[in-house]
Amino acid sequence: MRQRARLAMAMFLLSEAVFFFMLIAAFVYFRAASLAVAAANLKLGATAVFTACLLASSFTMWRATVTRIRAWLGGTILLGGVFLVGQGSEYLRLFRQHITISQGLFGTTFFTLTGLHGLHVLVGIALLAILLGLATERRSVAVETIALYWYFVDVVWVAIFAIVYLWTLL
Amino acid sequence: MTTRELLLSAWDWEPSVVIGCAALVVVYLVLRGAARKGCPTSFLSGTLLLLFALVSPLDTLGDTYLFSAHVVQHFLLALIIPPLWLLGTPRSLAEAALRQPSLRRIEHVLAQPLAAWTLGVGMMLGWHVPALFNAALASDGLHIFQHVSFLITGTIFWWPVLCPVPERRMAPLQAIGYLFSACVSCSLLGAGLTFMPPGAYPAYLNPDDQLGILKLVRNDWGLDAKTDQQLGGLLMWVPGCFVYLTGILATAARWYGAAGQEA
Amino acid sequence: MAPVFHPQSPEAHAIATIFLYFLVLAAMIFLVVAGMVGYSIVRYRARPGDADPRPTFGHRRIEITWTVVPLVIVVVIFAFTLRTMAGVDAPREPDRPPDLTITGHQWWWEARYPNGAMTAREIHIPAGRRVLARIESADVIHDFWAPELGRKMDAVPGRAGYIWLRADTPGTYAGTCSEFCGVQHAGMRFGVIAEPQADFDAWVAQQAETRAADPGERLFRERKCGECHAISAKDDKTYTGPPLAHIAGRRFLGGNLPNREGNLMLWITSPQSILPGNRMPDSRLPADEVQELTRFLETRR
Amino acid sequence: MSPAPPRSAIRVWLSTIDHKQIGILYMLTALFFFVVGGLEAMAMRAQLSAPNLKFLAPETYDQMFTMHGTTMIFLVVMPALVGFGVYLVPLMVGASDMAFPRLNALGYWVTLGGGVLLYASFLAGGAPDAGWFSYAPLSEKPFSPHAGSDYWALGLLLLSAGSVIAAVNFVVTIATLRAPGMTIRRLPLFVWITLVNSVLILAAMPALNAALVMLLSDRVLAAHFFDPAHGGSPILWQHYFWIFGHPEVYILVLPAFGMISEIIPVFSRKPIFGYGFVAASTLAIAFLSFGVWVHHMFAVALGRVFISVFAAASMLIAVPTGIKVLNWAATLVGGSIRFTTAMLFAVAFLLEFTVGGLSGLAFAVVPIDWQLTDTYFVVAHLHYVAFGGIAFALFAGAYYWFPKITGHLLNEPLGRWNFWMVVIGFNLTFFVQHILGLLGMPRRVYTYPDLPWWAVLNQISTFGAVILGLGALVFVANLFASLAFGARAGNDPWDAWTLEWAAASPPPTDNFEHVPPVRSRRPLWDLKHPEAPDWATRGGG
Repeated sequence: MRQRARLAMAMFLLSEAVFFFMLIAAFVYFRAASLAVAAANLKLGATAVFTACLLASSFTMWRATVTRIRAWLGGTILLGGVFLVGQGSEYLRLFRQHITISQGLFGTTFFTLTGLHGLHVLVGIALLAILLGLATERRSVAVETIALYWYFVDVVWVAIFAIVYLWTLL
Repeated sequence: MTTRELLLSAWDWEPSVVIGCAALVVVYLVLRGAARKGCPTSFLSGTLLLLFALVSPLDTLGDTYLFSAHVVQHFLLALIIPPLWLLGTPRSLAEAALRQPSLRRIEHVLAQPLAAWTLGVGMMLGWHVPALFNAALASDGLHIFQHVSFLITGTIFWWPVLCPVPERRMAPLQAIGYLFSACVSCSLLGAGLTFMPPGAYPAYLNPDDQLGILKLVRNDWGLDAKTDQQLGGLLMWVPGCFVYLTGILATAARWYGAAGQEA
Repeated sequence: MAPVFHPQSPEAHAIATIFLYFLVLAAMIFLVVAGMVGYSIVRYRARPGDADPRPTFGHRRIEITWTVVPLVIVVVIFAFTLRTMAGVDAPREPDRPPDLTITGHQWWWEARYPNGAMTAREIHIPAGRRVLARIESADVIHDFWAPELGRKMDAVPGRAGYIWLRADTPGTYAGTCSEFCGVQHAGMRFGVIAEPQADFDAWVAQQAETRAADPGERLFRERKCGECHAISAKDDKTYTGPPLAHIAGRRFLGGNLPNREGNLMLWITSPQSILPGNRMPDSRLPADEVQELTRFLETRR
Repeated sequence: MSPAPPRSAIRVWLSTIDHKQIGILYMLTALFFFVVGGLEAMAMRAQLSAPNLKFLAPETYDQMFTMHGTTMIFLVVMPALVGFGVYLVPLMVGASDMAFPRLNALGYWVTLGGGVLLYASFLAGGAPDAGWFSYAPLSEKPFSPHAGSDYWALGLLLLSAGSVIAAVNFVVTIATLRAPGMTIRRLPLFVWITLVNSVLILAAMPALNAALVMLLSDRVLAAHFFDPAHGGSPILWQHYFWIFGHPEVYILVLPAFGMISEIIPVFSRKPIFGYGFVAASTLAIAFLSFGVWVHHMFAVALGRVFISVFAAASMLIAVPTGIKVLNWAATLVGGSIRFTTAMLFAVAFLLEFTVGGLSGLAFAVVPIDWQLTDTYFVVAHLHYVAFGGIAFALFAGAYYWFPKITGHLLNEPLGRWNFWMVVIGFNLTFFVQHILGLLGMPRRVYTYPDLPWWAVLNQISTFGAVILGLGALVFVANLFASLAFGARAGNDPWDAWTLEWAAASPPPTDNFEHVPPVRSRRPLWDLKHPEAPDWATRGGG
């Protein structure tokens, strides 16, 4: 069963990976037109901190598959939540500067890409919360499978962070 | 200069290259002498292609005028010549080489699929990072190093798939995954270059027109800077993929073919 | 004779030729497959009492043959393709200004010439000479296609395309929009009118002239016809509807409606019954005003 | 365990997680939408039966062709192929069910939900009318203000999710639930192709999802992905749609190839010729299908160099496809061919698909594409692939596996009527459309002027469509008549070789009492011919 669940999740993540690849490609496609706005308005430092939180959550997720599932799951949810709060604050700041999804190509590509990623984080948190409610058995198949999803979401964020944020420095 | 004159005149018989190739052939023939195995045509055509890649107008064009010509050169060095060499190496020769403890240890490390893949694909991606690529264009020494590294990492990359000792090759399904992932990486690079705005490699925007063929290239061949970069990306993408695909299909066919005999 | 096989320019001729070769080749390939299948179903039809034939599992040499032969065929086709492409296609970024600009609108074609002349639906070119046409769109994607004259070209908003337009002999060559563009896609037909150089020059010059003032123009403005239509030549604005400065000289009105006695009045009264869904509403003007507008427009020659 | 209380049939079907019942649900859904999509086609053919007709209003006609294309692709062929797969794959690999039975049911209900959402658009102010590939900016808010296109995008998102769910399940089932001895190299070709196809679905569908999400952002949130007025790019939509769209063509046709690869050998009484090459060419097709999408965009000014590379790739993909056709034809040679209705359809498939394949190759020859793209020549081409290819294979599959699914044979005399009416009607309808394309008739026009030959050719096409429609009705009638009155089939009516024929007809809930030993690609042949089993000769695998 474990093997089947992992294979199924891997296949699902393959299709998710293509999905995010296409969205990132769209961002890059319009990069020339959106770079100026991006460079002027994105906050690299704060986002780097929230990125670190998300990456740390991969570590706590991994710990949860090994030991003390409740505590580590709780930590993961917390860190994921912090990341979402961070993203929310970034959005709010941009909205105040009148940068929205309908204001120019930067808004269009940025909010679609990061919004869909945020949605995936939110779904991940919901799944983890369900696990937390059910968690009795350590190392259950469900925890390991959802952990795969969580790692994937983090890796996608690393790609997004590199392309959307870090690339503005070049 | 017309296309014809260019093709006839722009050969650069750099002695070190010619002597190197000749030496390769001699060494090969001597070592092979007793073995009588391994396909000499494929080794020799590989070496001939190497000579062609380094002395023909392709080299001249790639050095100064056309990014796409440079891509073709790299394509030959990393994806065509090494497999031909490996196919041409007799089994006994490889076995003899692997009996040397030092070579054996090196092979043990480098022929790990992960290591070979990282080296082969990493080199392909790494050298096309604009900073490195432009640096190689500017310095002759670096440029030679670039070409040699393509040859060596190309050979390392193809070793686990085409090793002259078939028992040391990867399992077929594994090999298919190995080639497929390499293909995807090269395709992404190629697609990126195709859709990127021109100027990733600024030296090709306004080449130093020493041969006086810029007009020929730009007007008669229709390769302006934008089209040139696009063509380079496309060549890496589609024909590049085709080489990997051929590898995949050959592996799959051998796998199905072996099925009959093993039962 | 099908327009595709009735080429009237060297470009269209080259395409027709490669297509003909391709048809012959395709027919031969089809005959090989059909021959194998046909022979088998006659020769190897099961007869009562037949036992199962001895199993055969394949044949390596045959497989390699029918991998390599198609590969060779494909390479040959590709070489011919490249050659024909180079012969019929205009450069993507030509180094000279276009001889005319053709713009697709929902649902009519506009042509503008360097001297300021503009027209709709009927595109005039000099016969026997290659002109460079720039193809654009004002709204959605259209496609400019006159099959007897050569390749089609998508009109994509924000991205111009260039084609060679040429007709060897004077005449009218039918064309149509070939990319679905909304309700009246079907009504988006046009004609390319090739004329001897002198006639063409005269036409272009005449189209750029401004007609004498006429009291009818006041009604035209009052009824807001001018919000969608240009009434004077050399008007750079983008309009929803076709220019009317020389409407009386056109052979066709909307869609395929010939510009004959009474049809202009019919069009002004109820365009929706002719091309349902097109951008011009039925006017609901009193009869005398329709008559006055028609009279006025018929002076715009 | 106490006996479960009897449940009504409806509740059994609504709550089923049995792969056979879910497969049947998929197939019935496909059949229903086949009738709906067929009626839409009939409405269009009626409107086109004479020049300048006013049977359908232009906007209604646009809705008809949009819904016809979307329905036939996403609600007929996809569910039918998934249905056959869900039904047959576990049986063919000797398993008792799919790897995830509940996920399997979810996949079906999501698919059905997508269909319902798509058709709900009729109630919500009008069906989508921008064509099945919905080119921006025509599909954007300013040019398609009503909600039809939103329903289209949302419905397609659901349908795509359903396909991804099914694909995940197929991969895991085939990877982990094979009977002992059933190595990857001994998979029946239908299963092997389903495996490759599932990976293709997983890689291609997300491109559509991304494009749809971007279109919805544009339409609902006023983003600018495809809006040229604000710097967006209509070409981006075309790239994204066809990066999905061309692999999709192969997603639709590959399972049909799989069915043909099962049916032709059984009725030729010979194993498939060149198993390895048929299997490997599937990989090649799957692989190349991602490098050919630009041939849908040759009429856009993309630059000659760019276009010619994709032309080369598009031509190359003809090679593995040709290998398949030749191997099927070679399977016939030297056989002992039994012309059941299933085999008739399979042989007709070979010829019709070859026509469709060759006319497709024409579009890789760029100058020909520059003349003929977006004309009726394309309509003819795609129907030779979609109907002459895929639908003929589905008919063949239905006649071949109906006995397994229901325990009854389909009526053969009715089958002959079905076959000949469909073949004649199909060729009448679509062959003349090649000529209409050459005459300059663009596709997607609600009416046409009275030009020489246009009227008569369109009349022939409409006449053929009527015969085709009646032939399809014969099929539907045959299904229900044979279900009620058909002859008993027995477990193995065709003397076939793959595992599903070792189960009872219809198979019990757990499929097999015991799975026969698998020592070659044709386990039942080995069982029936102990004197010359495949594993003793070359056909081992």
